[in-house]
Amino acid sequence: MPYKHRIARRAAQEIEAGQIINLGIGIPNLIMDYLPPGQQVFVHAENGIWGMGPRAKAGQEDPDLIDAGAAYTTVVPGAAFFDSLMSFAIIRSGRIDVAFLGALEIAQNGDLANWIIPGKMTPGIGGGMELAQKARKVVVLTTHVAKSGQPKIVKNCSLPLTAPACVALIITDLAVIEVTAEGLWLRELAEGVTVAEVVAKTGAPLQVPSDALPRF
Amino acid sequence: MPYKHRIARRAAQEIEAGQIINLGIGIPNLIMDYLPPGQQVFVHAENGIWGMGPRAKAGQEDPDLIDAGAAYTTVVPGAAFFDSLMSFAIIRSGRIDVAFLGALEIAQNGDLANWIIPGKMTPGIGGGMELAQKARKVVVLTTHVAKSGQPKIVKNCSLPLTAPACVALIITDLAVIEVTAEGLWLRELAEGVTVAEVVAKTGAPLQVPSDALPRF
Amino acid sequence: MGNSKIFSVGDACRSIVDGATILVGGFGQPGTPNSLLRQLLAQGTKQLTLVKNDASEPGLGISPLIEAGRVDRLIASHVGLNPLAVAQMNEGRLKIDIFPQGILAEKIRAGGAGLGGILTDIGLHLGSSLVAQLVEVDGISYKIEPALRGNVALIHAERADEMGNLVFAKTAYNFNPVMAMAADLVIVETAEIVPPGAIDPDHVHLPGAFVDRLVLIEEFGPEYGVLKHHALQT
Amino acid sequence: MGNSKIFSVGDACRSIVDGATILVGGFGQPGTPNSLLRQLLAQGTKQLTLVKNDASEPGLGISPLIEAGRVDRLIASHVGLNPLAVAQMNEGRLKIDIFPQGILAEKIRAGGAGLGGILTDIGLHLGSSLVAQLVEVDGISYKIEPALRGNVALIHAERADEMGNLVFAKTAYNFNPVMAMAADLVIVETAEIVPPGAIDPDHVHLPGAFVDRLVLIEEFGPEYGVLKHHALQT
Repeated sequence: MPYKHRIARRAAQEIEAGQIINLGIGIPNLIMDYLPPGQQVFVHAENGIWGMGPRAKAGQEDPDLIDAGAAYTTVVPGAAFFDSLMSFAIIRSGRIDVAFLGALEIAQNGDLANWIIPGKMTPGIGGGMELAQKARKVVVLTTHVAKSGQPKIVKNCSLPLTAPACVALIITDLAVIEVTAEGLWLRELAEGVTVAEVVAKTGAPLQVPSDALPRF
Repeated sequence: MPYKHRIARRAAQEIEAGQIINLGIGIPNLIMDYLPPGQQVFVHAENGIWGMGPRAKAGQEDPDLIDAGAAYTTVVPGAAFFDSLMSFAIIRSGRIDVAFLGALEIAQNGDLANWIIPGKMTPGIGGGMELAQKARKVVVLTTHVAKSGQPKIVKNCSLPLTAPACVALIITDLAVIEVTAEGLWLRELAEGVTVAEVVAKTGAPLQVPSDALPRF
Repeated sequence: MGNSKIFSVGDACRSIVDGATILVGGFGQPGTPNSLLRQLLAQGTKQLTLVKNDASEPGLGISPLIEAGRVDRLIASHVGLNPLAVAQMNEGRLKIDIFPQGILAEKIRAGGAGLGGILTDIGLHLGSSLVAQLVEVDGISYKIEPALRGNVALIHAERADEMGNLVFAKTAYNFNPVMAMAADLVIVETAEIVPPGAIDPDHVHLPGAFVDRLVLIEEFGPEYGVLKHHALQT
Repeated sequence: MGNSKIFSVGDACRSIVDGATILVGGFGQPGTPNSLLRQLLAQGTKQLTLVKNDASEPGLGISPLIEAGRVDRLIASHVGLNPLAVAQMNEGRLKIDIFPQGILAEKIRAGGAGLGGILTDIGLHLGSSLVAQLVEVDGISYKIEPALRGNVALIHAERADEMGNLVFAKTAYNFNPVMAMAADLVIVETAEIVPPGAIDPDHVHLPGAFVDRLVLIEEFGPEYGVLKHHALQT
C-alpha cells in the first residue's frame, strides 16, 4: 500500500460516529476512501459543503460542485450548501470535530507551520489558519521528513506559524506520534519501521513506551 | 379624510419608482394604501421581508407572515424572505432609500427622538435607531403636537436621541416641513390650516416662503 | 443513523440547568419555539437569562416564563408589547438590557461565527450609556460590541431532515439561524422531520452542523395559529 | 417594471472606471463571473484593485486581467494555483494582500452590513505583521479587522428574477452573496432571468435589494464547463 494511503487509512480511525471533519488538500483528502461505511460522518468543505461525498467519477462531474482543492466532488444525502461566511462560521465557532491538515513543520509543543516559506513559497493562507486554530482536534498527516531529508518534527518551528500549540496527533509514513503536555510520545509504527529509525528522523525528543508498539 | 390617512397619502408622494422603503408602525404603515399602482416600489420589513404587500384580508392570514408591527401581511410577486441579519445588513449598508418613522420630538437640525421617555416609556429600540441613522432619507410622520398640546418640533430635543441630524422631511396633520442646513422651512399646508396656526404650534423657528403654499 | 438527533421534548430539554443563558428564536410569534418554552416552564427551570428579539406578548412565547418569575434577565431589542415584562422591570424583579435590533443580531452572530465582537457606529451619539468601549479605525470612532453566546438555543423550524438541516418559513426565519449559531447546545422544534436528501441542499437555511437535537412538535396550540388581535377585523 | 435591472453586458460594465476596487465572486471557477470579467478585459479597464478569494488559474477567471497588467493590487486568501500571479508579485508588478479565508469574508461582510469591522483572534500569534490594530475585550486580546467595501461587485448567479433576487448553485454560492452586499454597484451575470414570483421567496439566497444590474450570459465558454485537469482521469 502506498504510504499516502497507509497514512489516510490510519487517520480514518481517529474519526468517531456523528463527527464533523474537514480534510485538507493532499493526503488528508484520501481519507474519503477509508471512511467507515455505515458510520455517519459529516465532511465539511471550506468552499461551502456540509456532507461532502467521494470525488466525482469521470464523466459525472458537475461544474458547480468542487471541493476546497478544486477537484470535482459529490455530496451525500442530507448535505447542505452554503456561502463562505457560513462555512467559516462553522469552523471558527468550533463545530469541526477533527481537522486533518498537512505540515511543513510541527514543533514538540504542537505548533504548526504549513502556510508560508518566506521568500520562497507564498500560496496564501486559505482556510488553514482558521481550521488549525479552531478545530476541536487537529491531526497532521505528512511525510516524516521533508524532501531535503530534514525532519519535519522539530523542537521549535523556524517558519511562521499557522497556529500555536494546535496539533494533537501526527500521522506520518513512519509513525503515529501524540503531542502531549509532557512532549511527544511515539504511539504506533508503520509496517517495517523501527523505533530507532523514527527517533533518528525526528528532530525533537521522542518518548517511547516500554510496551510493544502497535503497527499500522 | 382622517388626518392619519391624509399624512400617509402625502407621504406616498415622497417615493420614487424603484425605491426601497421601510414603514414604521402606526401612520407610516398606512402608506401601503397609497402606493402608486403600477409603480414598482419595494417595501422592506425589518422582520425579514423585501417586497411586502398590503395587510392580509380577514380569513386569509398566514401565521408565519407578519410585518414588523406583528400584523398579518402579504407579499408581492418577486418578494424575498431572509433572516434578521440580512434584514439589518440591508438597512445599515444604506440600501433603504426612504424610511418613514414616527416621532416624540424632532429638533430644528433634524435630530430625532422616538424611542424612550426615561422613567416613563421604555418599549425598546427595535429597528428604529438603525433606520434613522442609515436610511438615505428619513421622513417623519406625526401629529404636529403631542397629546399634551406641546409642540413635537422643537429647538433641541429633551429626550435621548434615536439619531442625530437624520430627518429630512416632517409631515404632520398640519403641514409639510423641510429640514435644511438653514433650518426648518414650511413647504405645504394641510387643508383648512393657516400659516399662523402652524407657526404657533411649532416650537422652533419656521421659515415661510413668500409664495402661496400648496395644500395637501 | 449513528447518533440520532431526534429527541422527545422532555429528553431534549432536561439538561437545561437553572441559571442558563438561553437564546430564543422568534420575532413576535412566528418562529417562536412555543413547545420547547412550555417544556421549560413545566420542568421548573429558573434563574434564566433569556436572549430574544422581543419579550413576546402576555401568555405567549417567553412571557409565561417571565410571569412565573423564572427569568432574572432579558436581553432584547423591544419589549413594548409585553406590559407584564415592563412591570417586572419597573419593580426591579427583571433586568432588561436593550440593544438596537440589528446590533443585537450582530452581537449574537459574532458569538456564533467565532469572532470577538463587532465595531458599529449605531447609537454612537448615546456615548458610553450602553457600557460600550470606543475605538478609532482610520480616524472614525466606533463602539465595540462584544460577542454574545448562550448555553442553549431554542429554535423553531418549519422542517428539518434527520441530519439537522433546517428550513424556516417566511417571517418565522428571523432570529432563528443566528441563535442556533451561537449556543453550545441547539434544540430545535419543528413541524416535520424528513429523511436525509428530502431537502434540496440548495434550499437549506441552516446546515445541520449547528443542530444538536430535533423535537417533533406534538401539539399545535393556538399560539401557533392566527392571533385575532393582530388580524384585520371584518 | 418601473426601472428595469436588465442590461447588456456592455451597458452593465461601461461605468466601471480605471482604478476601481472590484469585488469578484467565485472560489476556483464555480461562481466566477467569467462573462463580466471578459467584458472588463475587452473594454480596457485598468489599474484595478481586485478582491477575490483566489487568483484563479492561468487563463481563467481574473487571471487574464492580471496577465494583461490591468491589476495593480489583489486582496485574496490563496494564490497558489496561479503561478503567473505569484510571478508578478515577485517581480513587484502586482501587490498581493493575503488574509485568512474566513476573515477576508468577514471583513467584506462588515462592509456589506454597515459595520466598522470585526474583532478576531485568528492569526493573533503573528502579532502586528498583518498591520492589525489590537484591542482587549473582557481581558482577551483581539485584532481589529476593518471593514472592506468595493466600488463594484461582479457576481455570478445560477438564476435571478427581474427584481434581482438571486439563487446560487451548489459550491458556486461561496463568496458571491458577501461580495454583492459590500459594493456600491452590483452587477450580476446569470444563466436565467425569470419573472417576479418564479422564485419561491423562501429559496432566495440574496435579496434583490443588493442587486443593481442583471446580465444574461450570452456565451457559455469552456471556462463554465468541466475543467479536465481537476477531474479524475479514467
